[in-house]
Amino acid sequence: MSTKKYAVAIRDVLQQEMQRDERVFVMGEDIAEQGGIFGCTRGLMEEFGKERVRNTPISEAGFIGAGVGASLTGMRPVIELMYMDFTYVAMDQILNQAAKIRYMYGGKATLPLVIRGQQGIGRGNAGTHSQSVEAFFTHIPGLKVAMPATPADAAGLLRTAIRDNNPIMFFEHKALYAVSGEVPDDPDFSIPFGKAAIMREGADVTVIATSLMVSRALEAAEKLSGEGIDVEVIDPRTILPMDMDTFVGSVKKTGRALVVHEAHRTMGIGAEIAAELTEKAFVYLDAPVARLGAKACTLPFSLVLENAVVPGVDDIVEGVRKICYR
Amino acid sequence: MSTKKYAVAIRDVLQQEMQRDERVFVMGEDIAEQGGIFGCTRGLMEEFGKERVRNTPISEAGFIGAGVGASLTGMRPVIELMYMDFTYVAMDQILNQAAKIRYMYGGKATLPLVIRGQQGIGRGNAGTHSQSVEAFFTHIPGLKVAMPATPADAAGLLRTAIRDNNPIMFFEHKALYAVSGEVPDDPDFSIPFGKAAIMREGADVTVIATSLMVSRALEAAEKLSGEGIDVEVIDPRTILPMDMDTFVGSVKKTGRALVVHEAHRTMGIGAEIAAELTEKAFVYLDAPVARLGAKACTLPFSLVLENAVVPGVDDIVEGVRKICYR
Amino acid sequence: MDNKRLEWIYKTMLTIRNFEDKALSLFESNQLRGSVHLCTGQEAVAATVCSHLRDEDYITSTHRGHGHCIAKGAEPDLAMAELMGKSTGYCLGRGGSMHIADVTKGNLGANAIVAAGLPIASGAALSAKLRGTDQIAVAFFGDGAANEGAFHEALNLAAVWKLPIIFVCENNQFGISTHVDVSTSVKDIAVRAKAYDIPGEVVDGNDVFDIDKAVKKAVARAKAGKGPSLIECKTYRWYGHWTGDPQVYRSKEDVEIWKQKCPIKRLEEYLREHKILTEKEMEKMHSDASSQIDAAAEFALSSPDPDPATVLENVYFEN
Amino acid sequence: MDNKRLEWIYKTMLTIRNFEDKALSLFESNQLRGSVHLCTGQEAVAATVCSHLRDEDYITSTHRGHGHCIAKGAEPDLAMAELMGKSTGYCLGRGGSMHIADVTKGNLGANAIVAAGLPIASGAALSAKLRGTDQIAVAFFGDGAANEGAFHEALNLAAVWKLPIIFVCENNQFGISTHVDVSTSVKDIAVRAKAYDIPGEVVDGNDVFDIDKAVKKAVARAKAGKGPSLIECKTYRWYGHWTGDPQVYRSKEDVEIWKQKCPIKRLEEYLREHKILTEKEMEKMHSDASSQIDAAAEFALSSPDPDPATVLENVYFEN
Ligand SMILES: Cc1ncc(C[n+]2csc(CCOP(=O)(O)OP(=O)(O)O)c2C)c(N)n1
Ligand SMILES: Cc1ncc(C[n+]2csc(CCOP(=O)(O)OP(=O)(O)O)c2C)c(N)n1
Ligand SMILES: [Mg+2]
Ligand SMILES: [Mg+2]
Repeated sequence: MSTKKYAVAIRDVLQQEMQRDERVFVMGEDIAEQGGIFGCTRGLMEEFGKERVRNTPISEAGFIGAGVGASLTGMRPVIELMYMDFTYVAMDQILNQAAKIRYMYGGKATLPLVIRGQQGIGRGNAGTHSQSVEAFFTHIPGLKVAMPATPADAAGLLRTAIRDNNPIMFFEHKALYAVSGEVPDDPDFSIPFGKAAIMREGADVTVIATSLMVSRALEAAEKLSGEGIDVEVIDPRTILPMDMDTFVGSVKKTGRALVVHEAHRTMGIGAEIAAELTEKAFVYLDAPVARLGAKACTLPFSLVLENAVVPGVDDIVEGVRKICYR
Repeated sequence: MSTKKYAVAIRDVLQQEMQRDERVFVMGEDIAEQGGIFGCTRGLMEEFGKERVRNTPISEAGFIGAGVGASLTGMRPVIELMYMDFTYVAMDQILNQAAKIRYMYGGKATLPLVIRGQQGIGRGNAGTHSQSVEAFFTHIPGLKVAMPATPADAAGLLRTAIRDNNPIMFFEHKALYAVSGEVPDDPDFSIPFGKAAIMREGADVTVIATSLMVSRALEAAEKLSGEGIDVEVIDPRTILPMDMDTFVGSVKKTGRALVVHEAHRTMGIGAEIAAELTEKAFVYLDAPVARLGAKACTLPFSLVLENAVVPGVDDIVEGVRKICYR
Repeated sequence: MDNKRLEWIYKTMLTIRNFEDKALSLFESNQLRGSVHLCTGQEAVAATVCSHLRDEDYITSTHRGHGHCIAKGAEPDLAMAELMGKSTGYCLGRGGSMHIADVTKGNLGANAIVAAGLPIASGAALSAKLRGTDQIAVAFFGDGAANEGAFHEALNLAAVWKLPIIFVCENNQFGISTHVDVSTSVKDIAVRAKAYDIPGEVVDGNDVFDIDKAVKKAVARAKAGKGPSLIECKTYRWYGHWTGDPQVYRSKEDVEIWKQKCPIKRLEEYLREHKILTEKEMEKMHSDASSQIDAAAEFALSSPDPDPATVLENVYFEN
Repeated sequence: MDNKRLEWIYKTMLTIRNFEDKALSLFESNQLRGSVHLCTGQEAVAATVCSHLRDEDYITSTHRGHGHCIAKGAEPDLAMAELMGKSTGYCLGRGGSMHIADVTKGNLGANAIVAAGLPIASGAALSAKLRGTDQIAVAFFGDGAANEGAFHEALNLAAVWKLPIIFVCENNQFGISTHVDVSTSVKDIAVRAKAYDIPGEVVDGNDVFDIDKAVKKAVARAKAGKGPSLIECKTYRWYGHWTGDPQVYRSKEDVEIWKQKCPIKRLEEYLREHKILTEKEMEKMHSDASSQIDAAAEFALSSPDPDPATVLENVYFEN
């Protein structure tokens, strides 16, 4: 075990996987000399050179498309998007090409590709640089979607992603980069996709939270334990595949569930979880599955406003109380 | 009243609104001489000329962006996208620009803009030309989203869209263009956004269906009435705003609901409807709200397969029986 | 050009011509459906360009892709079966006409999204460069595609990274109904090469020799590590944008003029004149191509539809 | 150039310079936060270009937009308040530095998405054309933006439709840490004009007169209905990409060389030499600009944060 920051955990896995497999290469904006504007590729250019640690022009559709082509022909590209919001300028290459090619070619093409980058609030970057856009990539079949909430998960899930033979969207969080945690040193340490993590056991309510919201949910759980509400906190870790079994198992015990994410509540992944969980665990539910997510407005620049838009610890506390009818 | 096809209903409203308001103009690929590949702009170039009925290069991000700019500066563009699947190459202009500008500018900009076009199955157009992509546009705040299922709704909702001062995504369906129906002749005939249509009253189960699925739901309802199951069929008509009140009212009566759409089931608009309806009508529900949507694979070219992917009448019948525990 | 390659080009063009004619007649007799975009009249481009490629070289193609696919080694029977959405087709009936691919033969796929293949081809060229092979990539695209952002991004990437790739524009003067003059700000799309500091050349897309000369240079440049080239082939499609296009945007006379410029006839004249093939040999090749395509149609027609029970297969690679 | 315009340009540059310096010092003293991209060193472009525009003409700007906004008539106090996310800012604190807009003054907005403003500006020019006015539009963008698909699509649209628009590229040699040589396949971005058959010109972006000459031509061309022009202004940003950039990608010496080419100093020399302004007048203008910006900072600092209760306002126009 080593204690390291989330950003460093990512960097280290990139380095190890590049050492292990020369088909792995990274490209993206400002990832070479600069080491990525969040430092996730720091030192890699020095070790692997500018061919394998490749600065790109500001041409997201171009270089994601190039990733698709490189992947189809034997390479294993790992692409950094500076902000995952920029997927919008490359959506066709992600949703129509990367996600669909294997299926449309009758299973005769293999497309190992990771698109990784950060998203979310925390820096008051305003409407086009603070979004949480993961939900888009779960609607069109063919991608897998990971959302690590801890340094260890970042490392373990990223290794799985790089070794997977499918196109993967890997959502880091800007506000988590500086968070430290224990990460196993084993250079094969990996975490399978589709296995949720029970972050805290509890008997009364299930809170399913993703990414930055995991720590807020844990904090809320502490507060609620003071009120005699025993909260179970679950982090799905990957939202496609989704570990519905673990959610159902928890709800069979608690009878109540709240889903919390930073993306907009409307049509966020909470909608899918709530709908599916209700269908699978209807008879066990003592209250409807509730959802918290960003309010229905663009993420504002002002931090005062940004904080008002995204669920905070108190909102989670309130949300749990509500489904406990307290 | 006149009997006309869905495509003609759209064409006629475009014509009338262009006559009424010279700020309205249309642009898109092959909409001039060709009149649009589905005929929705037929004859307009002859009447209004090539400036106001403008063929564009194949540059969707470019001309949708141009629509944003024209709209901000006093025009009321109506843009045809040949296939709504092509939103993927213009997502940034739609989700980051059109949807957000008013909010990001502190309410000091107004953006009347309609992006309309067809989507869906029926022609076996394969993975990138048969999708139903409406859900994407409900997650990011700032747009309104319409999905007319009949010629009258196409006319009434399109008029509302063109006269609205907000950016609007208008989803037609390729398989509906040739369907005929009665359309009021009143050149001001319009249908407000956010008001669902109860297409068939029923006491036992609520089926909420969109676009092409409305007629399938009605057919299923007929079949089920033979089994003594009395189905209420509701068409939301716009999915943003969403007329949740009508759904809740119906479920208070029936105690059961099934949502049917052609988009993929996972993260389709059914997830939002199911989650929200459950939260609002939990105590009235005798069964979990169920969902039907396209299976989790790319839309295949083969019509045999295409039909296997998207809900058919029998699937709806089966889905209704299931939530009636029969 | 040596005679062997010339014969290969001729044979390939005949195969494409027959394939397209058969697809049209099957469409007209309701035995085939879908958005079928025929490249009849444009055969010289696919055949001549691909005569320079080996199996290990890559192409990306377009919605109008049958010619490219055949020239890059596709079996007509598997291709025709795919057009019919049969389980025996290249994509098991999942892709249809617009997604025929055979990665083992370097065909990275037709593509139903205009210009989407260009960045993908650049990526294949990048892959070759990273792996240190002498493979090259070719991106085929239409005049209409040259106005998409993906065109620009792919060409800049390829140029700045000096990738071994050739961008081949088939300028058939129309994107559906829209004439290139209405959509495109330059008379010659090849001029756009200047925006990337790469060679750009206009060639007669119905003349095998003219195309050949330009491609030869571009291949040499790619293999020498000097980067991409842009070749614009002026040509024309004989039929509508797709089967069933009313063609309100052009006159029968224009089509007739271009039919006179048939690339196959032109090559035949040369072969005849230079006594490379006898009349009889040419006739034989015609009838061989025709029988091959008849057999392909037979194969496709007699193939089963895919089994709906398999529809969820191949969404993911199972690790 | 007449003296009045020259004075306006000078004054505008001083305002911009002071605005940026103030923003930096407020940032450094933790009184202002966010992704703040300063245009110090590049002031000549915004000021000279906008000296040709009236309120009814349009601009679109970028993430590095303070200069454009001020030159297009933004009040420094409302702009500074927006940088601080205050309720009195242009966007009521919703947009921040990267979204300052004032549609009433023809400023269609800074834009945090690289190159996204170019199609929007083309649309404004189309709007002017459709409404039959003599308004023109200017799209400002950086060297990095010239590799985005949106650049290509916007320029082609504008050219083929002969829209009254000027594309003004501020080539400050870097997109964040990436030098233009690494990202861009041409030495001069102005060369890309050839890809649209429009005039493209390279000018010294630190020389008011050089910029002025090119813009004058471009404005005349736009108003004559002849379509767009592309002007590339070679310049340099003195500070990091954003406040807090470690600038590992360039040397202090390079920055020093460019500081010697300060556009304001250069204009001052001219004004002095040609006795257009006295030393005293210039000093006065300096101190006026400085006080104006001090007052703007005061205004911003003393303005209230937005009220969270209003956060859901203005998502939609209420019909
Ligand atoms: C992104 C995108 N926009 C539009 C279309 C619809 N479309 C299909 S083919 C075509 C015309 C393409 O013209 P060109 O590139 O010249 O190829 P050609 O058909 O002439 O071979 C269009 C507009 C599409 N498939 N993808
Ligand atoms: C679509 C998109 N990609 C990437 C970014 C991140 N980004 C912001 S500014 C910038 C550099 C822009 O360079 P340039 O256009 O030269 O402008 P400059 O900063 O030099 O003024 C980048 C990559 C973005 N905001 N939008
Ligand atoms: Mg064409
Ligand atoms: Mg720059």
